[in-house]
Amino acid sequence: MKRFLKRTALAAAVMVLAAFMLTGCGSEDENVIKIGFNIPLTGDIPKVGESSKFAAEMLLEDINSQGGVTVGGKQYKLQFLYEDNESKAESAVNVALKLIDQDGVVAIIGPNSSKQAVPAGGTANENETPMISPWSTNPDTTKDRPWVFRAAFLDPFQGPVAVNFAAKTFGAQTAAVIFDISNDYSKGLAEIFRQEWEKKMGPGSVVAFESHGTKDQDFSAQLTTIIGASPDFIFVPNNYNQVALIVKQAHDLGWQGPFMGSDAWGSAELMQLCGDDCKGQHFSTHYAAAGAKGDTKVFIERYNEKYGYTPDDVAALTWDAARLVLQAIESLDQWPSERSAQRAAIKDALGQIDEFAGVTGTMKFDDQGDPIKCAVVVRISDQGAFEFAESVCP
Amino acid sequence: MSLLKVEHMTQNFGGLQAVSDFNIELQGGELVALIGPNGAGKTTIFNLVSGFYTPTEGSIRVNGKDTRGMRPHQVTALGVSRTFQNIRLWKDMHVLDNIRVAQHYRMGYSIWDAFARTRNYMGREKEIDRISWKLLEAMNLKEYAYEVPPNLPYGLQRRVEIARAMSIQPQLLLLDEPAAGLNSRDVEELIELVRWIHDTFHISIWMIEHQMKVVMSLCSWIKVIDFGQTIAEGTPEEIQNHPQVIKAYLGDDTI
Amino acid sequence: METGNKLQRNAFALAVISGCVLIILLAQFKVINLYIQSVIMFMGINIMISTSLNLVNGNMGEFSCGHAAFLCVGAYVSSITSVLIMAPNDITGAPFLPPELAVLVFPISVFVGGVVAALAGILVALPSFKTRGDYLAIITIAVNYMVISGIENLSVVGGPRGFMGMKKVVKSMYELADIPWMMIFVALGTIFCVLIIRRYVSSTYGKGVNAICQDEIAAEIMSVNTNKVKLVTFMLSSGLCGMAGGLFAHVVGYVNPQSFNILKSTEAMVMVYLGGMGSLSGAVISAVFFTFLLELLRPLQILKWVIIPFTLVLLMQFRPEGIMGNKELTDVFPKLRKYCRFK
Amino acid sequence: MEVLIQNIINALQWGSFYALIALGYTLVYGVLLLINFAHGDIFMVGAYIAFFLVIFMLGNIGLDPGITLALAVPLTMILTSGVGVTLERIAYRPLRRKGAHRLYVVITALMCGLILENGNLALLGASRKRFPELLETTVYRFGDVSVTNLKIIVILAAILVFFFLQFVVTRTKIGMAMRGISYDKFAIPLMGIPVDTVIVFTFILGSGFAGLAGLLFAMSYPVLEPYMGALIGWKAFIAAVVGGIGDIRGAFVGGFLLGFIEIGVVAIFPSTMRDLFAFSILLLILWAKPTGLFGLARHQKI
Repeated sequence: MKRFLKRTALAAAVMVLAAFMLTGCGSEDENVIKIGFNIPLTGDIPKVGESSKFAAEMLLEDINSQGGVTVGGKQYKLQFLYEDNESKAESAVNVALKLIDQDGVVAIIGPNSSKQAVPAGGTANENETPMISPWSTNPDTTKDRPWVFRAAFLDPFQGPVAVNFAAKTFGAQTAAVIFDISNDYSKGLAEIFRQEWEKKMGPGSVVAFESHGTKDQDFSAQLTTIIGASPDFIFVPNNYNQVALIVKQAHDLGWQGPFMGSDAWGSAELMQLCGDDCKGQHFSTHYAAAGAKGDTKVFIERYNEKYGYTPDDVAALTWDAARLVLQAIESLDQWPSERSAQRAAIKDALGQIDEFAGVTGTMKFDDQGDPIKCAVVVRISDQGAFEFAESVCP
Repeated sequence: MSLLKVEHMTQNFGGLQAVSDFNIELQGGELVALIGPNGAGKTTIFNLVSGFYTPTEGSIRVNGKDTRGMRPHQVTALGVSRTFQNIRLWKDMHVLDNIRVAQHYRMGYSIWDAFARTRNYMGREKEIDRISWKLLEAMNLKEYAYEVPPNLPYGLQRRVEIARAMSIQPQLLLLDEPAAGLNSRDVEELIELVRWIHDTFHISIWMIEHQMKVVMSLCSWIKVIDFGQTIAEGTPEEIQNHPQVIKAYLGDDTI
Repeated sequence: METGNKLQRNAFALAVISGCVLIILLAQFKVINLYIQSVIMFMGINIMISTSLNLVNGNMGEFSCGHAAFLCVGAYVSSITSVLIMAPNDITGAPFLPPELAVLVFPISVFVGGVVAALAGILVALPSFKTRGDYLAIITIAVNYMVISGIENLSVVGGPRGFMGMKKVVKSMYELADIPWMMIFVALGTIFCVLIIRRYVSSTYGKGVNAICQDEIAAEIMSVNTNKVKLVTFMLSSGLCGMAGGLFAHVVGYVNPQSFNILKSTEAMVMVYLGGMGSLSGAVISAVFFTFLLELLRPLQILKWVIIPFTLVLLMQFRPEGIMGNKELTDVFPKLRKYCRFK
Repeated sequence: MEVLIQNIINALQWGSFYALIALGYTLVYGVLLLINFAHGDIFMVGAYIAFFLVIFMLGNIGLDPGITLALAVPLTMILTSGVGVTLERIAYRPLRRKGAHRLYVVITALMCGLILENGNLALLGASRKRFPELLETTVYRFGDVSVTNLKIIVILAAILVFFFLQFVVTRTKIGMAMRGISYDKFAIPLMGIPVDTVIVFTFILGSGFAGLAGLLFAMSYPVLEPYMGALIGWKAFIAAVVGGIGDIRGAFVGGFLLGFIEIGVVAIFPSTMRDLFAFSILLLILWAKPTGLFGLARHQKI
């Protein structure tokens, strides 16, 4: 009996020890400001995570080479923590909790896609830590969550931009849509587009509304249906890798008409993957890389030099999201000593930003924490550059 | 009412008539043998009686109930148990569990009882345990209760399989070549065992067997089939001298 | 077999319960932070997933590759139930019941999720009467795809956008009393799941499952109603997995059909075979080990997903029957028999 | 009418890829009863090998695209079969020797697939690769029906590979040995047949044609990424089983059947419901024929 009690006690002790080992002990340095990145380095969209990380690392070098962030006359070193959320919802929650509770970051950048940003946003909001999702377009990410912000514009804004541009430029009466059913970004935008187009051109003017899965590589059946319905143009709110295949296959099936794309096209890889097929097409996005001026131009050139390719929209938006946090920190009169106070101060400062000049345009946040910013429509030139075509502001 | 009544049973596999117009009636308590050359359709008859196949024509009645449309476990629950030509024990379960599981049809409790460990469940499990141990003891298998079958010698595996079939508490026991693969000492023990079962439990035993020694020393009635047809039946003495049986076993052109 | 007094025989159960209580107390007094708590909760959920799949893939010897389908059904049904009843939403508007009742409604909604998942299990169970092995594996994969595709097309529950609002239900529990409710429910769910499975496989009823695995024809002839046992086992397995899904949805606070795709099923399979087919304690150990490994190696980023499979391949080379084989803890450490019985 | 014909051509092309990959599954399964879940990823590796070969030959040596293609086909097949054989040698064979349960070998295969996928991601980074154009795409138009020369090549390749494998398995000595092993692994070595050699040969065949499929796939859908083999691998496995796994004809017919079902569902029903309908159809097929179209139920003797 005694032996048994002893063993039970031993087992309990081992468990407690294991629990403490898990906790770890982060070294607390007064002069360091930690910002966490909750990004998908593995899983479905590793490229998105990589772009975010590259942009963040570039920013980190910039700031720390100048001695860090200055708040209230004192300089603090920056530290960025990159955690992989594997592109999974539950993993994103774990990462958010780890960053908040274990690493003690003052703000979180990411997750990028809504599938992870919605649950992680809930976690950040509950634990009162400011979070900016660079890329998520789902309204639920920021809805009723004072601690959560985003850097990208929402679908209800982008949809009409595409509708108006296509109606004007292509003189189109009818449209067809092909979208990714498993990708909430793509589906959301496709539905808003259909709604807006039919409002403008009358019911039935979206002649085909076809979907595919995220990992699909063959779209010939959908495109055959679309081409059979002979629309004036095809709206493709898809990720750039699918765009490359869709456009090529449509051409193979004899389609000659124009395509209209969305911001997910805006990757340097698009032209590398799509080649000649994509030249001359249009898409709405956050910024036009070709012919950019000022800070945007500097950003693009430096990124290009460092990593060997033009930054995509995720990189630019991550850059802006991180800089938003930094601007909020710098606008403080002094850096609070309590972590919860630091987080609260950042949140308040983010909400009060009047005008932020980012590489993706000037913006400020509305009540929900969504940005008010302009969209641009770019044309892919014959050299494969993204040329400015039109700018639409809310 | 007879225990087993098979009338005009016929089974076709595609074009092949494996069993044709087979009849048998058992009143209970007999020891009957079914013999015939390889491929004559003996095992098919057992598969039909135990409900594994449904006969193309004819009827099978167990205690007056037509078994057509019944699944094998339902036929077994009527009191028809069997063993297999090649031993089919559950290899990863120890002997005791092999015996226990075979009492599935009279568990007498539902899955909810099992989850909640109700009084009914505990009582029934105890009862199953008691019956199993009693049977193991009676069959001289008690010391092997926690062995898994592959660790036992072949003769003992046969014995376990018969014990498993007996745990159903059948009225009719079908033995499919029980002596196959046994050495002469094991065969002696088997004969002893079958006789003991027959005398103790007063059940009908119907066996397929090639070893004439087993058949002649145990059975009071023998049926002979060839190519699915019944060619002879009678007492051991009658069968031994039956010309058609000799022809079926030894062929036509014997001197 | 009856050795030792009653206390000693139940010592293992007591140790497990006191361990759970200890962890919950540690969480209550903030000794372990939210991240550790969340990892522990996912361990519990993974234990439920792996033990329930083990019932089909281990004990019954089938090869189900689409277990995440039931996780998905359970997660959605329980989320919808709890949100419709307890939280303001777009479909029914104001909540039916006052927030104080969340503590009662939440376990009920998890249970409802389990029941509906069990009904979904029939989809796999019925074909299993006629076919088995790799053909049944395909049917489970097909069911996995069908469930995901079906939910993606249901715009009422958000389609690919996912479904949320469960955090509100959870929050109203915390408002009632500030104790780690989710930890408690996950602990209860895990214990419930393991207990039910243990009781099932140790009964004569449940041993019929092993009989089917080893020789289905002999089982049928020896009076086991194989179809019924298969149906019950599939439903039990999918039902318990559905409950795990309900807990999962409320811990994460958001569900999305793509969270339950074939990769999730693969993870469940890995946990089962890592632990050893048919070993309940193996399934528990491997679920804990696997979850722990996933979190521990997170800083390695992409290399993690090279190292983990590599570790498992190596492990298979040295222990080709999984951690426990088909043995239980009590077989490996016979001394433990004094404290508990697994079979 | 044109839409119908167009969709039949689409389905033939898409089905060809399923068929090519399913043939690899079924070959290995037919011999070892092993579901080689790494097969989809071997296909992916094949595509990458083809990519690097082509880049090297076009860029570094400066060969003509036509010659490059002619050289790339055999080289890709050889190198990819090397990958398959390596997997068999270091991961599956030791397990087989130890007499592990076949499902543990399946899980090992699954893990090997993950290693290939993520190892590729770790080595080459997250950027997708574009496969250079080796063939000048010619679009032949008949009314509203369009066919490219590439599509015709793909379909022809699938059919040729099928006849080749059918010939090897049914008409040659080694094919007979392959079929023999699947019936009885214990008796075959006693007949003096070198089992390991036959198994290695099976992996060479299966992986080699996965490499060919990878090359053709990369030419038709020129975006390469580390996870490209995962989904198509699972679906090809489904195709192989629906056809009756272990049978060459089954894999071939199953592959095209799946292609036709997927394309047909999209063409007839709303495409958002594709997976729901396509998999329901497969479920019904397996319901009606529980061992697949060509699979023979192996009767258990009682």
